[in-house]
Amino acid sequence: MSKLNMVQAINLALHEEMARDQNVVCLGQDIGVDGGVFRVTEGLLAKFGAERVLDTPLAESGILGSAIGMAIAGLRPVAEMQFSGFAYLMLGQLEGNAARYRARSQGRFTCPLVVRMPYGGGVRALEHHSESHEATFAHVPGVKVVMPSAPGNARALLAAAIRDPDPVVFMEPKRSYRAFREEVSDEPEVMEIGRAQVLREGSDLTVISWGAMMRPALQAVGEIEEQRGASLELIDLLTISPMDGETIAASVRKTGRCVIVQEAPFSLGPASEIIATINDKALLHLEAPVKRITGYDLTVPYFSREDMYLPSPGRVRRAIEETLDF
Amino acid sequence: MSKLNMVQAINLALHEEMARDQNVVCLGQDIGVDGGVFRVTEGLLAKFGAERVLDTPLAESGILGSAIGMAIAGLRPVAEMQFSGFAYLMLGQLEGNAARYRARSQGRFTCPLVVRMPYGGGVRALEHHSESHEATFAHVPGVKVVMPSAPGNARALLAAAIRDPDPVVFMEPKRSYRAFREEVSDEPEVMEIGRAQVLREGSDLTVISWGAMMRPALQAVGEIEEQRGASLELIDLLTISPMDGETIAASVRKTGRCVIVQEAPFSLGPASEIIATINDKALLHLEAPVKRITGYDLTVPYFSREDMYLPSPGRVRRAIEETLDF
Amino acid sequence: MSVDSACPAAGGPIPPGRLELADHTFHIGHLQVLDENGALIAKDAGGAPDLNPDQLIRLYRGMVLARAVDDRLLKLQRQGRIGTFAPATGQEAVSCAPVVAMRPEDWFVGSFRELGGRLLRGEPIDRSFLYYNGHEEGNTFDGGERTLPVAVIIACQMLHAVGIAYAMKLKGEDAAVVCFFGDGATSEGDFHEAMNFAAVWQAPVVFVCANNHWAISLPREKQTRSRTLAQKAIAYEMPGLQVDGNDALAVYQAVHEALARARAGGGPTFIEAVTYRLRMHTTADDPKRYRTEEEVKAWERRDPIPRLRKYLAARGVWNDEMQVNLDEEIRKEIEEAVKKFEEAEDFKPDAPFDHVFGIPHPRLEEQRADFLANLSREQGHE
Amino acid sequence: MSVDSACPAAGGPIPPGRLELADHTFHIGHLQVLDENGALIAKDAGGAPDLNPDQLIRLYRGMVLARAVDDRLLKLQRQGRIGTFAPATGQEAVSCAPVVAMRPEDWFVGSFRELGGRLLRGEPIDRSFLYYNGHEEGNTFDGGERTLPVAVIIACQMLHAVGIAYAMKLKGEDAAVVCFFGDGATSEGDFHEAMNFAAVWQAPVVFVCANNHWAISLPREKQTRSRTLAQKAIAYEMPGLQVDGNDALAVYQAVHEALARARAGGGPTFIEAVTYRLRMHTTADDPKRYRTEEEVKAWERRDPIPRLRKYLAARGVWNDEMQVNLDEEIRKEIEEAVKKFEEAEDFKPDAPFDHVFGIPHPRLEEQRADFLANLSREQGHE
Ligand SMILES: Cc1ncc(C[n+]2csc(CCOP(=O)(O)OP(=O)(O)O)c2C)c(N)n1
Ligand SMILES: Cc1ncc(C[n+]2csc(CCOP(=O)(O)OP(=O)(O)O)c2C)c(N)n1
Ligand SMILES: [Mg+2]
Ligand SMILES: [Mg+2]
Repeated sequence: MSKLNMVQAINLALHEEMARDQNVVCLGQDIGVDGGVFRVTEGLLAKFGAERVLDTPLAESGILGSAIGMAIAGLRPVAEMQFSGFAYLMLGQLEGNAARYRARSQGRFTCPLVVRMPYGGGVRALEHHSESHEATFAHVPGVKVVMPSAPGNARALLAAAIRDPDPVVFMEPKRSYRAFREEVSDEPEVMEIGRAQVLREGSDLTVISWGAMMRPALQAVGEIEEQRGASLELIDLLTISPMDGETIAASVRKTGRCVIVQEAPFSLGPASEIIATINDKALLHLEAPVKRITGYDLTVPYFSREDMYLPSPGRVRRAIEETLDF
Repeated sequence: MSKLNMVQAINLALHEEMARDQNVVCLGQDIGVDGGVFRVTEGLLAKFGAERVLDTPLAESGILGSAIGMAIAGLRPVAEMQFSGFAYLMLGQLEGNAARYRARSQGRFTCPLVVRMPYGGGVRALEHHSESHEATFAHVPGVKVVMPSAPGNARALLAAAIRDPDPVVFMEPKRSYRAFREEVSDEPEVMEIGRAQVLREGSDLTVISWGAMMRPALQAVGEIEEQRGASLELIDLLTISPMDGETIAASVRKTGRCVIVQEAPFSLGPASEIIATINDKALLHLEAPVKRITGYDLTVPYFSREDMYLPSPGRVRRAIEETLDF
Repeated sequence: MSVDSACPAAGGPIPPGRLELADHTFHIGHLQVLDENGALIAKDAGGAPDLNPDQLIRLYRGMVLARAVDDRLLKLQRQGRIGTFAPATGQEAVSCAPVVAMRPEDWFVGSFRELGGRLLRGEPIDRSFLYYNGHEEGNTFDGGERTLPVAVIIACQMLHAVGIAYAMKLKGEDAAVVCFFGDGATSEGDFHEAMNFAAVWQAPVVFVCANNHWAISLPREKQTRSRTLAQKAIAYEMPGLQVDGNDALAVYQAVHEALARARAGGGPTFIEAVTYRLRMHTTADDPKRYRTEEEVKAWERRDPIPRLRKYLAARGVWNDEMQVNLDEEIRKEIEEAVKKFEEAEDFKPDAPFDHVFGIPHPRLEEQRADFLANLSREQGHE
Repeated sequence: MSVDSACPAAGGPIPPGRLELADHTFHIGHLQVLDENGALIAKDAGGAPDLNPDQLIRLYRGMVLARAVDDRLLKLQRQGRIGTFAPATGQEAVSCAPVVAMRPEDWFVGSFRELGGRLLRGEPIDRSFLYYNGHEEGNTFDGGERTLPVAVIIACQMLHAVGIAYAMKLKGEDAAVVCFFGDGATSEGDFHEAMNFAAVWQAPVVFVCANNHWAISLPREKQTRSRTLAQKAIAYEMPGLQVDGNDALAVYQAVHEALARARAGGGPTFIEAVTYRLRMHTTADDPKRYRTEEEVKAWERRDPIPRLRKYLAARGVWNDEMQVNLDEEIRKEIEEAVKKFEEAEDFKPDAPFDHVFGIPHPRLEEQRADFLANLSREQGHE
């Protein structure tokens, strides 16, 4: 066991998977000599060589499009988008091809590949460096979207993503990259994609979040439990698509109340889908409207104003209180 | 008054707007000499000349990106994507720039432009010619998404989109292009963007749809009213973003029951946002779960199987019945 | 074989000053083996490719079959028995000759106008009918493990070709990739990114650009200002040349040599094959709206099929009787394919649910159940 | 002025055969006016540009100011008083000289490493500090109606430049566009689409590519296999040349002539300005990880600022006293800007809601109300 932050944990998974399977290759901008702008790919070049760790030209569609070809030909490419804000440039290849080769060829050609990308705000970055657009990827049939929240699940889910037979968008909360450490096993670990995790059990209200928002959610849950002794259930969604509707519904059927914390813009984000799922599967158990705390329908403001855009523990706490008191 | 189909009505709006404002220019693939692959831009080249009606090279990002420049410099470009399935190739420019110049420059530089695109299935087309991905655009803050359903509103909403000070994605249901005709006024008409329309008033259940799905919705509503004398309210959403939450909520507060008909895939589509909006504003009035009839989380199958993918009047009818009987 | 003279300087009017420096010069080669009557030209410059009669006949047969299937598909489409389809009449040399130059272990990465090449790679005719009738089932075939399905998004497949080529190189396989696309594709960003990646990686890929002069209604001259498409290779320091795309032997020779170079570690090559689409863009298109009958007529005279036939006849490996037999053989083959296609078994209605992910997930299975329930209800209704 | 010799043949090993045809040749011009010591070279080939002392001093002052602001921003960043910032030390000639060649009615379409040019276009220093401190307020300035804000998405702005240029042409305005980007940008699809559209439309745009040898950690040679970036213009039949990007007069002259041609209807020009980024990519970057001290040292000797200063001194329009005065003047100007920046008024917290759409909509207004309610609660809390 060692205590790792998320950057180290992801780096560990990459090392482990590249050592385990020689078909795993990494490609992206500055991932080699530089070790990635966040140092996530540090050491891979030295260990596995320039043929398997490719510093590519500056072209996002080129990166994903060529990764698709590699995957078709039997490799297991792990492509990096330097920031998720630039991932729109490869969406044509993702939606048009990675997501479709299996359907198009009835399973003869498949795209087992991973697109890693740091996402989200809170690090005082330039424009296009702070978005949370998981819903865009998650609305593409044939693509899985995974968002870890902590070093341990990041490592285990990345391993699962690399082994998965289909394209996985793996969104790393850059704000949590070095925010905290966790004990991580010395043995390779793999978690199941498509399953949410109940982090704390409770009976009065369900809080659902994912990625970087798990931290303010956790903080608010802690404060409320302490202040009012309420029993809160906390769910880490982990996979945005395909979504684990059963875990969500089972919890809300039990608690009757729910608050969702999402960094993405308000409209058409995963929170909307969660609410729709609750409507489908647990409406009659609801004792209050589900409350969603989200970003606004704004371009993420420059960093001088981003704190007021991002859901804060205070906003989450007030939402929980209002929903408990409803 | 003349009876026009949707292709003619859109063509009329383009003629009217280009005549009204010399800053309006059209650009896209095959929109000039050929009049567009659906003949929507027929006659524009002859009338307004090759400087204002541009047959561009085959490059979607190029089309939208240069349209952004034109808009910044005072033109009012109307760009065509030949099919919405290729619109992913310009999403980088749409999200990264068209949607953001206003925010980035605090209003100094703006992008008053329209991106027209035929969308949707039901015409036995090749791959990438049958998608309904309005949610992808609608999740981008700063972009408006408009989806007409009939010749009259197509003409009036396109005029509004061209006059709008911001980027508007205008998605034309190709399946309805020539499906029926409507009386259209001889005078230019403009409708307000951002407002849903109550097409029929009713008290027992609200049916919400948009674009091509208005036809099966209308048919099902007619059948149910006839068969069981139920009083159904029918809403044509028209604008997907920004969504008219008030009209939706007011209707559901009245009827207590709701069925949504959407062509897009099940997860994270506009239906999810509508349900979330009902949860926010009308939950206590609900007498049954909202039911969504949608495409599935599949790549739209090739046309031999697309009929079973697309919501049919039968599926809508059964959903209405189940919700009435709940 | 003929060579273009060096192109003169480019660009608009230049004011006096030092900007004449911007006025680069360059030179692009052009390969032609047969003249328009099928006679060998410039024998001194290399003569005919090293193809034996069997190979020549395989190539010729492939082109004749492609043309006949095109004819038949057009009829089927007009009868409403298949959906939209993109005829390739006139372009048979571009799609078939490369396949004769390829080995089975090479990858065929096509666009949507290379049915001839696909058939020559072994795709059964009836499966191609299935494809045009809206069935994913028509998109692959046994033996087609290295023949990718039709790619509709213009230029997207070029990047897949580069990735596959890189994988071949990494795995040390003695295999290369041939990638097809049109003149219109050269305008897309993916064209550029693929060309650049291929050159940087020295990937074993041969790019075959079928310059058929039109991208739907946009003529080649409006697609790009460059006088040749081949010169675009200069941007990537990639070898590039023009070939007469209606000269099957020229196409063969260029692809053959480019494949040899690719396999030898010499990297990619860009081949602009100058040809012409004699029919409509697709069955939904009306070419009369944008081009003249005369233009089409002029290109009909350069038809690649009679041209190759004359060469074969002159070489003594083909005669009229063989042609009669071939036509009959192909007629039968196509009739059988139509029959097989029309008698095709019932297709699994929920197959799309089988091919979203390799690992089932409850969310999709719920939807499948809903789909099947609806299906049985609607079938009960009727 | 010097001219590269014609480039020899390109590509990997070529097997014997006719593929040597693919082995195109081309020639790219290279413009240099001052040698590394600031002396005029090749006087016979055109001599110095036609700039009067005021213009020369404006250019020189702009470059010195740019360098000084760079220094100051770096300090502010290290003190945590601004956010991430991309220094441009060493590239002042590329960003400033074009502005001297431009007229106010021309459009400046930059990327993110042309602060020098922006300041010369009239952006107040304190507003640039605001930008780097995370305020949209720093993105525009009065008088900057034709200076677009920083573009972060690599190459995206090239298409905006083309669209603006087309609009100028359509409206019959006597104005052109200068568009900046880096060597890395040449790999993006948008580069390609913009170059092609510009050439097809013969749009009045001048592309200035600052080839500073690095795209973060990727060296120019791995970005693309082409020996020059200028040769990429050949793909679009666009005039293109290399200039010494650390020679302000060469940059000026090339842009000046290209602008004249653009305004005269002669279409676009591609200028590869060869320069070097002497500092880190951004303040978040550590260049020691990927490049040597020696390389940096070698380029320090080619610093564009002393080079121009020597030329000015030799021409008798500059002396040490003027330099002392200038340094002091600039020091003060920057101090005042820092003060103004730090005393900047309170910014409207909900301004982002004002700039989503030009027409208000209830959905956004509900969110604004929620935002303001939260704001007052959180402020009450503290
Ligand atoms: C990205 C994209 N945009 C638009 C289309 C619609 N479209 C289909 S074929 C075609 C023209 C293609 O021209 P070219 O590349 O020359 O190939 P050709 O049709 O001549 O074989 C267009 C615009 C498409 N399939 N993909
Ligand atoms: C589309 C896109 N991908 C990635 C990035 C991240 N990024 C910022 S600058 C940069 C390198 C740019 O290199 P170059 O074009 O040579 O300009 P320079 O930084 O040298 O001025 C990268 C990869 C980006 N801003 N945009
Ligand atoms: Mg073509
Ligand atoms: Mg650079």
